[in-house]
Amino acid sequence: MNSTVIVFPGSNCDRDIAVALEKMQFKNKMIWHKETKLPKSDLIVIPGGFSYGDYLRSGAIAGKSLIINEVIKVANQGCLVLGICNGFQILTETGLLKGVLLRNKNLKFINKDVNIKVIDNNNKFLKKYKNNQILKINIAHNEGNFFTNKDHLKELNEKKLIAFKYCDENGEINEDSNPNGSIDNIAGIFNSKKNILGMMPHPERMIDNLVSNTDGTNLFSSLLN
Amino acid sequence: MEINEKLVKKHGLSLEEYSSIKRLLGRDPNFLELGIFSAMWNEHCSYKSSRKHLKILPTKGKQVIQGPGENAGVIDIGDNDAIIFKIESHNHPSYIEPYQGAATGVGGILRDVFTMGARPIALLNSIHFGSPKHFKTKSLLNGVVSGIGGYGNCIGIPTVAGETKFNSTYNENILVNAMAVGHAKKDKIFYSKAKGINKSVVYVGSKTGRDGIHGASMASAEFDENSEDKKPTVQVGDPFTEKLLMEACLELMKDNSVISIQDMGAAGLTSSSVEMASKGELGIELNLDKVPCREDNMSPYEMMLSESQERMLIILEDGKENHARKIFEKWDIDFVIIGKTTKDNNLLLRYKNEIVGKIPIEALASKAPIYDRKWTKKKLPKKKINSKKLNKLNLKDAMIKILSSPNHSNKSWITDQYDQMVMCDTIQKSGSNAAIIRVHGKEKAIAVSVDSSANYCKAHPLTGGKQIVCENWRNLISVGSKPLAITNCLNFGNPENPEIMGEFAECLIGIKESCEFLNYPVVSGNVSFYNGTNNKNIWPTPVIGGVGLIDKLTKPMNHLFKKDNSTIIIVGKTFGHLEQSVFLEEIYSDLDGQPPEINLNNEKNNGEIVLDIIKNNLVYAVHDISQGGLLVALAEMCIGSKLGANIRKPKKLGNIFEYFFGEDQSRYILEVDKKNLTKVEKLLENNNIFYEDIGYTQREKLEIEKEMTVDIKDLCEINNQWYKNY
Amino acid sequence: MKFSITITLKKDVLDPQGKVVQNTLQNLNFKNLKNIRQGKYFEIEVNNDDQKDVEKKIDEMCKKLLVNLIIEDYKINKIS
Amino acid sequence: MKFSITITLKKDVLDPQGKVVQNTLQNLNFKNLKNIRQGKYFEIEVNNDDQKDVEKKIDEMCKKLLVNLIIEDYKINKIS
Ligand SMILES: Nc1ncnc2c1ncn2[C@@H]1O[C@H](COP(=O)(O)OP(=O)(O)O)[C@@H](O)[C@H]1O
Ligand SMILES: [Mg+2]
Repeated sequence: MNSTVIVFPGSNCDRDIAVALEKMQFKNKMIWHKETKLPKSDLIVIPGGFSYGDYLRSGAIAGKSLIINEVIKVANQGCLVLGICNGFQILTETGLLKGVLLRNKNLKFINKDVNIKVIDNNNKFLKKYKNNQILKINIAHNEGNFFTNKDHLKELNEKKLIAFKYCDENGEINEDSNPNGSIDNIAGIFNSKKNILGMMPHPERMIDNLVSNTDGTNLFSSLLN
Repeated sequence: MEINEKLVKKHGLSLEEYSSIKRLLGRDPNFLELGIFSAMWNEHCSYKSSRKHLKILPTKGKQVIQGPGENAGVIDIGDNDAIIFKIESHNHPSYIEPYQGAATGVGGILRDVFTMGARPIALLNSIHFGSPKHFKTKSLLNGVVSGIGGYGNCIGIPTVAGETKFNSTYNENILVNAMAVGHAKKDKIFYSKAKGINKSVVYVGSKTGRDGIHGASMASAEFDENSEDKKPTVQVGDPFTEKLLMEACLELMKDNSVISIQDMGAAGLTSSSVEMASKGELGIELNLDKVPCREDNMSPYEMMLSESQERMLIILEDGKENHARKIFEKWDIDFVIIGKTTKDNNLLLRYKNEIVGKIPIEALASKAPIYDRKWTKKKLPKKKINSKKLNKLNLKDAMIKILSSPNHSNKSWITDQYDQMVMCDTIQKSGSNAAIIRVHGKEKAIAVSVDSSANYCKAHPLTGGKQIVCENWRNLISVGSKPLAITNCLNFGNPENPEIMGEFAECLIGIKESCEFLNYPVVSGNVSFYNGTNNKNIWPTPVIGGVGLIDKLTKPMNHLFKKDNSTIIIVGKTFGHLEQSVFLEEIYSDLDGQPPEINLNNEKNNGEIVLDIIKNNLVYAVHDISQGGLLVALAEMCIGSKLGANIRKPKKLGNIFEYFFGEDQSRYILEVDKKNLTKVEKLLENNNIFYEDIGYTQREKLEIEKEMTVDIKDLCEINNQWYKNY
Repeated sequence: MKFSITITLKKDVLDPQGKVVQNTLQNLNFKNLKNIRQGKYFEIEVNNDDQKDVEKKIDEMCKKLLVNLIIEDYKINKIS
Repeated sequence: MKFSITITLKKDVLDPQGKVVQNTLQNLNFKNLKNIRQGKYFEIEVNNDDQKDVEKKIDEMCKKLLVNLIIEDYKINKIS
């Protein structure tokens, strides 16, 4: 599998995701945002961080970069695209994913391990997880408060486009287990063709027992072939 | 502009100092030159009050590659790996504008570390606020914490440890100290010493604005006709630009283009150029028309004294200019050749085809004033405590009061606002005795911790100075690392007051004694004087930042109990020293008397054996006993582990408060599996280490025989309350 | 010419920031507060004398970058 | 009554956001752009009919909470 990580000025989880992809046997390339051609790839990752300092709106300026036009092109042709944290924000700004990520409801940056539940595994990203499986994954963001309109919310539910929801350790999905105020506790979503996944939690931080746990590895291994 | 007495004073220079300037120049300085002298000769840059005392610190050792004097200290951790680190204060700016003050503090210390060729791998901070009841404290705390997080999170370096304290001594003068730790290859370290004549001097980074122009001086309208819209402004940090600047510098440092490099910190362009020239014993010529400016009509004075952030000065090898320029252009960072090195040992400034300033480098550096200020010794306070009054109290109530106090509450309200995991090498986050960061791609790690004990230092500076080094060393030992070296941030009051100067001198003697004895040298540091207002000085607050090495990383060691029914041992003797303790402070608001004594022999022996025991995999958990004493330490071991402990009543000591809250030094609590107990005991006995078997771990409850029982769940609740409600 | 742009969240979009500010102000004893909404503000200076043309350009800037039309409304005003 | 507050950074204070936005717009081919500064905007609705009194209160809010007077300037306007 060939993967490509897009690096924007201010991306700062680019090395972390590269380490994870290589550990999982992807052949990975890093692409600087000023380049105008993407290498042939099966998976494109937009990493976490603070592209352009998160100035204006997080993800807004990266969403207007040259390379993004290429990403949009191949995404529409069915290439797999994964946006993590800032990457999710960028994907919503480009319109590849609908909805927006507002400021956390407590107006503070939040870094901690949270529980999320796999809502639908019938897709290329999550097939190695079980439905309703609870994962413990690290979040680190200022704007992770997912919001969208009623129609889109309906579509997300009807077409099974919700990837993860925040929950507690017993799998309860409620206000107490919602770290940032996201609508319906949504932590990650797909586009309607399910070739694009955007998520706030950081699976690349969960591949090494010395650092945390290995709850993130199945996301990457699902994508291998 | 005419230079008069008033203007000299506005620049923070005494009339004697002004006479020296005239003598060194052989003439009167012009306005620009006066500004430059004032920047270079102020306390912050010249260390004029502290230098004499700093000299006594031990700075050498097998592990030291670079001691104080460079942008940061460098130590050797084997396999061609080096760790580069330093701590710095940003106290006054943070009090004025907490968010930006703290943020730019983090930005500044990061530059000190990546200037030397290191990729920063961890951030730490020591923050001290006034009483929680003081009307400013809450917004200062909020602003400082989000400023520290705002900068570190954005640039993508984990903030992994620190300390947060409240005390009314900081009501009008908070402390914000930031420490950065970086990793470099031992054969790829960059220094600020210039070399070679006629080499290009390059300005990279943000444009120069009128930020923070040199405190005291510019505020008045008197010496500038347009002063109304030229007021000095607070520095605003731009972590995004810093991230690009850092990546560009690290990329440039991959080959051999850089002769020397220096960040622009306090006194910006002035101090960076003078420092490079002075270390290289040569001169430097700058063409100020070339300086990238953010505002129109900036004067040479403003350009030379601006403290705009995110800027660096680089001296390049011949012919490398275009190669370097390309790298900075890739990262969208300004790159301008603004001057060259010269052989005539002057700082020469040109502007609009004129020479606007010419000062011998040595006049600004080696000939800057040094003071041997008067200082007085502090007597060891008399013992005062009357232990009879204690017996009316209930042990459990006292413990609860301490654990629910702002100083001893769980700090996750703070640490959740910091990205602790970015870079994916954080093996242990904050919350334990020290954080552990893996060296990327290797099986070894470093441990880091910052510590201070202002009340001990206030009561007896010499003992306090000794103690903080030891406490820091103990924290590193407790996570299984070998302590290698420290950096220190010396926050003190007004040095012109002999008592304050005495606190400074004696704390340093204490620091020196411990560092020497423990082979724990000082490799970098920072002095911050004049902390206080209107003759009210803060308590002496030296902060120690230590780095230790874990050469073979297996599982991180921390302070949380792991198993039911293992034996709990205290290493080190308990005498029951209560004076200056958290117990007396929280329960009786009593802070009289002397701090606990340090026996360096015991400190070293106990620490080395505990490290040995950890390395031999004989313990589940280790916690040093520090502020709060035995019971607070035990409670901390329970909180977060969901396990409790059953502790016997002490046999000998008469007073249980002395036993459970005494702050005798050099002690550790160990959780030992029963099957390893004889091995551990043997190791301790063979080395003549005093230890006590005090009980065992159990489920759910912390129990003291015949005295108290408390549910661990409740304990957690108690410990989490304060920040939640603040 | 100088223009200002004010960008506000659409009515049905949650404004956590505004809400927190409102609560804080109420705690600081400001009564009678009915509602607070927070937004962004830009001042743009342009080298161009054709006001119509400039306004069109600024409108374009808003649509292309400055405003997220899904959640935000905006207003342009000439200052000078 | 409804008021607006616009808060802008003082002249000479670095505006990293404005700078990045300006660069981006220039890259998006908006020429003639001289300068952009970013600020904050609040809309405040109050239950009170005494305009003088309300303005005083809002001014107080600015000074106490909304504005950092060291680096920011502000303006209050009545909207309705
Ligand atoms: N401002 C802060 N930033 C990061 N970590 C902090 C901060 N304040 C406290 N901590 C963390 O809280 C824990 C407890 O602090 P402290 O009681 O000072 O520990 P110790 O007594 O072991 O030095 C430590 O792990 C420390 O790193
Ligand atoms: Mg400790």
